[in-house]
Amino acid sequence: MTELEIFRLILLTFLVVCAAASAVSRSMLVTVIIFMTYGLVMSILWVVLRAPDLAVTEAAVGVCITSSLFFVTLRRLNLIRKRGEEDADSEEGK
Amino acid sequence: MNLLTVLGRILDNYEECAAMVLFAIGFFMLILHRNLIKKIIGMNIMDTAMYLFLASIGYIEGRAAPVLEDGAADPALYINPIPTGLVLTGIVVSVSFTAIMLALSVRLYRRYRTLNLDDIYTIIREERK
Amino acid sequence: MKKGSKRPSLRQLWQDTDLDLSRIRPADPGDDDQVRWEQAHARRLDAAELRLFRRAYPVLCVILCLILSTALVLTVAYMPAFGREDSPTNNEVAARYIEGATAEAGAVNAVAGMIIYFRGFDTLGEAHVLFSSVCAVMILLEVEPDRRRLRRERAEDRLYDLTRDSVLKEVTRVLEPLIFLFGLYVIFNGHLSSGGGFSGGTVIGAGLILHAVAFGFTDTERFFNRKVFDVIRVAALLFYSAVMLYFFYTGANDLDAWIPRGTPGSIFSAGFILPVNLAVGLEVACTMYAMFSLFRRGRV
Amino acid sequence: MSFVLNFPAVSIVLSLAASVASVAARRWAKQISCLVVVLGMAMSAAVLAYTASAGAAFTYVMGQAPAPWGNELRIGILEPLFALLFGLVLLLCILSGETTLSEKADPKKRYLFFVLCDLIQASLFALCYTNDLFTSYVFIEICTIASSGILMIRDNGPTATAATRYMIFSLVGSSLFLLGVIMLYGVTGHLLMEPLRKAVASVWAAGTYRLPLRVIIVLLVVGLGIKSGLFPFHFWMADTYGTSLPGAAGILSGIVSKGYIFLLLKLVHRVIGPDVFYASGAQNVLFLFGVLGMIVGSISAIHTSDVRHMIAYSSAAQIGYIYMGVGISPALGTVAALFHVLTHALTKPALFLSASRLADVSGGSNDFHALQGSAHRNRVAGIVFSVGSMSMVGIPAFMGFISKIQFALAGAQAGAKMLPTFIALAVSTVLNVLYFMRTVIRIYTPAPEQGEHVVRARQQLVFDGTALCFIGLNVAIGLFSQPVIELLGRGLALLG
Repeated sequence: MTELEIFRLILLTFLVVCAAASAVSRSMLVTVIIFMTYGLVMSILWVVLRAPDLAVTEAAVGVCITSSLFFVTLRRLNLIRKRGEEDADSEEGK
Repeated sequence: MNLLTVLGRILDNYEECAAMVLFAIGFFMLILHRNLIKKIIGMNIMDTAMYLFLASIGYIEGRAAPVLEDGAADPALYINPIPTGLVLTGIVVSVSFTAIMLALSVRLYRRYRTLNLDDIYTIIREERK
Repeated sequence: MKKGSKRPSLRQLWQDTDLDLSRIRPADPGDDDQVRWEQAHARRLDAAELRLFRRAYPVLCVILCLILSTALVLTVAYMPAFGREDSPTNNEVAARYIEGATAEAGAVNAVAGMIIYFRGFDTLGEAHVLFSSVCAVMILLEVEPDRRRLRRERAEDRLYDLTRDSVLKEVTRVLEPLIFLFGLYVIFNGHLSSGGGFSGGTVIGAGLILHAVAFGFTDTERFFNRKVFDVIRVAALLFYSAVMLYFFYTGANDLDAWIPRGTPGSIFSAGFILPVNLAVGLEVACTMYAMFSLFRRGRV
Repeated sequence: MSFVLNFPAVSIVLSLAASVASVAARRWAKQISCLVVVLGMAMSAAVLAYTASAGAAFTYVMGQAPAPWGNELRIGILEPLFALLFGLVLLLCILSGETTLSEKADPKKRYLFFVLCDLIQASLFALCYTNDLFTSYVFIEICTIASSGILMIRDNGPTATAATRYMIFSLVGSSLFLLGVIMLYGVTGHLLMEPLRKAVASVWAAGTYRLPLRVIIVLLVVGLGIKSGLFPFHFWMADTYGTSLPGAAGILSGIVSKGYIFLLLKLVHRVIGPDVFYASGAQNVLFLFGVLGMIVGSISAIHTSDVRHMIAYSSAAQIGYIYMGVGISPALGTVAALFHVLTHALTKPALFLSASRLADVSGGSNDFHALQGSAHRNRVAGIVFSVGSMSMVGIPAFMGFISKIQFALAGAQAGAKMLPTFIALAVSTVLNVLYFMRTVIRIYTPAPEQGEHVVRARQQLVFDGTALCFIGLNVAIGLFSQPVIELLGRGLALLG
């Protein structure tokens, strides 16, 4: 087994753990953050698999764009709140 | 089917098998979770698992990424470029689907104040009566 | 309806607590809707048929998924082994994509040559997937801004501008040029090194989103508004379609296509790959930002 | 190469470009859509005339590189025929569904409906013509997104929920399909259909990857089956068709699901090969699920009291017929299935559209009892509904009758499947009679208190015109079915 293979195995394990964790985690915010991590690990894996094109795309799409869409959605659903902002933003959900 | 040979084959193909386990987890989330956001994350995991599977099909140990340096166009030096191109398409498709599903969940939440699909079906059934 | 009192543990595991019904605030008090909603909520708890269904459903799903994953892993185990040179995918098709990358498409990056030159129809479809998804998101989320809403948005923006994290602003100021530069580099070097329209476009889109988050939408609207968005995506996609139609027509009819291949390796080479990458990159960047904007405030 | 053969590629790119251009020229979106559909139909008709007279299939290289490298279109007889059919039904649905669209959708977003219709047209044409597996995946996704978009344009809660369900089912379907495509690529190393078929035949003969190949067949069939509403996966249909705008329901049930079915037939005949497919045992599963779908769909249709849900469940039953035909045999059974695709595509949109007209004059309620006497209030819609129902039931002189005859003929030569086919046809026909004729009698029974609900629907003239088209085609093909069946048979022979 080469070093590369061991590295790949570690990354794969990490991916599976991330996926399982995001499946069982109970808070939405934590789920989305775990999913971000998953995307990041995936983009490292793309580099290891000799696909740098995909690494750039996955890093930009999986980590930036998809997660920011998730965060905006959670914000609109009032699942993330700013500190001290208890019941503002009520017209958002209307 | 000898169990040992099957295990050996699984170990041979550990990358693809890991991708299939990820696929199953994503599928699990997509159809089991009643919460829409979790469903969407499951869908994303399922999609990336498929892309991982596709990329590992084209991977060849010890070869370089298909960027031809110094014009050396010898196919024996580089990995297969097809999976990369296909995955690129797939990533764009899955981000589109994610956006639409998230937009749908925003709309559903505005209307029903919950993201649990069972609850939404119950409310609809109640309203119909 | 707090969790953990009487439900089976399996279900607990697979249900979230965040979206528990008890946490959801009702709409405006005194609303007709709210009364109806609360009645529905009360009745919902004792819908017996549904309770049975809900209890059976996870079990069924677990069984189904276990079967599925076992079947898939077994199947995959019987597929060609990982990382070998003798796998069926390593055939004449892949070989020609690499050999022909510089000779036919003129691109040093074989992936760019493959997706734009050899398999251009797929990629044309891919660009339209994004287009159709932004249309669908518009259907769902777009709201027509009336004057009141606009005023409120402006006021909020100004307020945010005062209270927003100065660290975020300063970091953005430093990072933003780098992000845009990197995005442009990825687009313009799509035929020379890894990257291309889709990758670079998403990077630029992420940069636009960062700008909007740090400086507010009012600031972003100075250079990117609905009109710019429409012009860019329509022009980019129409240009792309026209180029591809020309390719298809000349290719299928054995006509000589005018493709300025240039010297492989220089920036102006590889025929139409560079302009197509540019068009796709612009479209992707706009679309990514537009999605964020639609989610955030209901318009581009 | 004849100039006519450029038409498929041109019509696909043209409708993609039209959808983009409609965003710039919003006010003209509807006109652009109609124009592009008409152009697409004309081009398909020209191509059909050319290939039918030449009696051969042609390949069209999309780009500069030939077969195993570049994308390709393949133009036989069935491909332009189905493109023509899809264009026709799309045009009629756009024209006739426009009234409800302008009533029930946000006026600022109405142009998006036409944009998405253009995209649906482009993707269906591409699904018809393409000779490449991955291209078909990309266009399946465009089709899914566009069809969920035209669902969601009606802004209310049940529709959004139905769209969510539709999206989830579609996602599962296309994921399974993509997984099948990837596995097929991994086993054979090809994505174009002709090299794939050779590779699949040699792999099957060598016996090396039999298990993956079986799984691939299952994945492809299940993936497309979910998307087209095969029996155990038909749960999304009732809500989706029942709550959307009638035009959208017509488009979805009439042509979008048919596009997937046509793709599946192409996969069976051109990628996997009928010999391998019918040796793998998959056809028996299709037959079983088809028969079950016929029965279960009809029983659900009897149980519901909402007329649009009833038509939607009847769709599930009709899809069951089609899959049963595919399961019977690769030649006769598939021709019957293809004919039934025609029947269903021309009948179901008419039923949805006329049912919504009938509901309009009954106080907007889809409920069965509210519809009483509605045929007297809107005569054309009543006639269309009755004709559609009679065609679905299988009364002679209509298309449905011919399809049932074809199924019976195919079943008679199918050996062990003969008895189940006959029983299924008989039971399903009886059930069809039960729920369709019940509705027809109901809408013609005079309502006790008349006059209150009588609302003259707007744009009745357009609806009358499209209704006449639907009925005319139904009766014409029903009476002169022999040339059509012959054409389908010739096309099927060219498909492989």
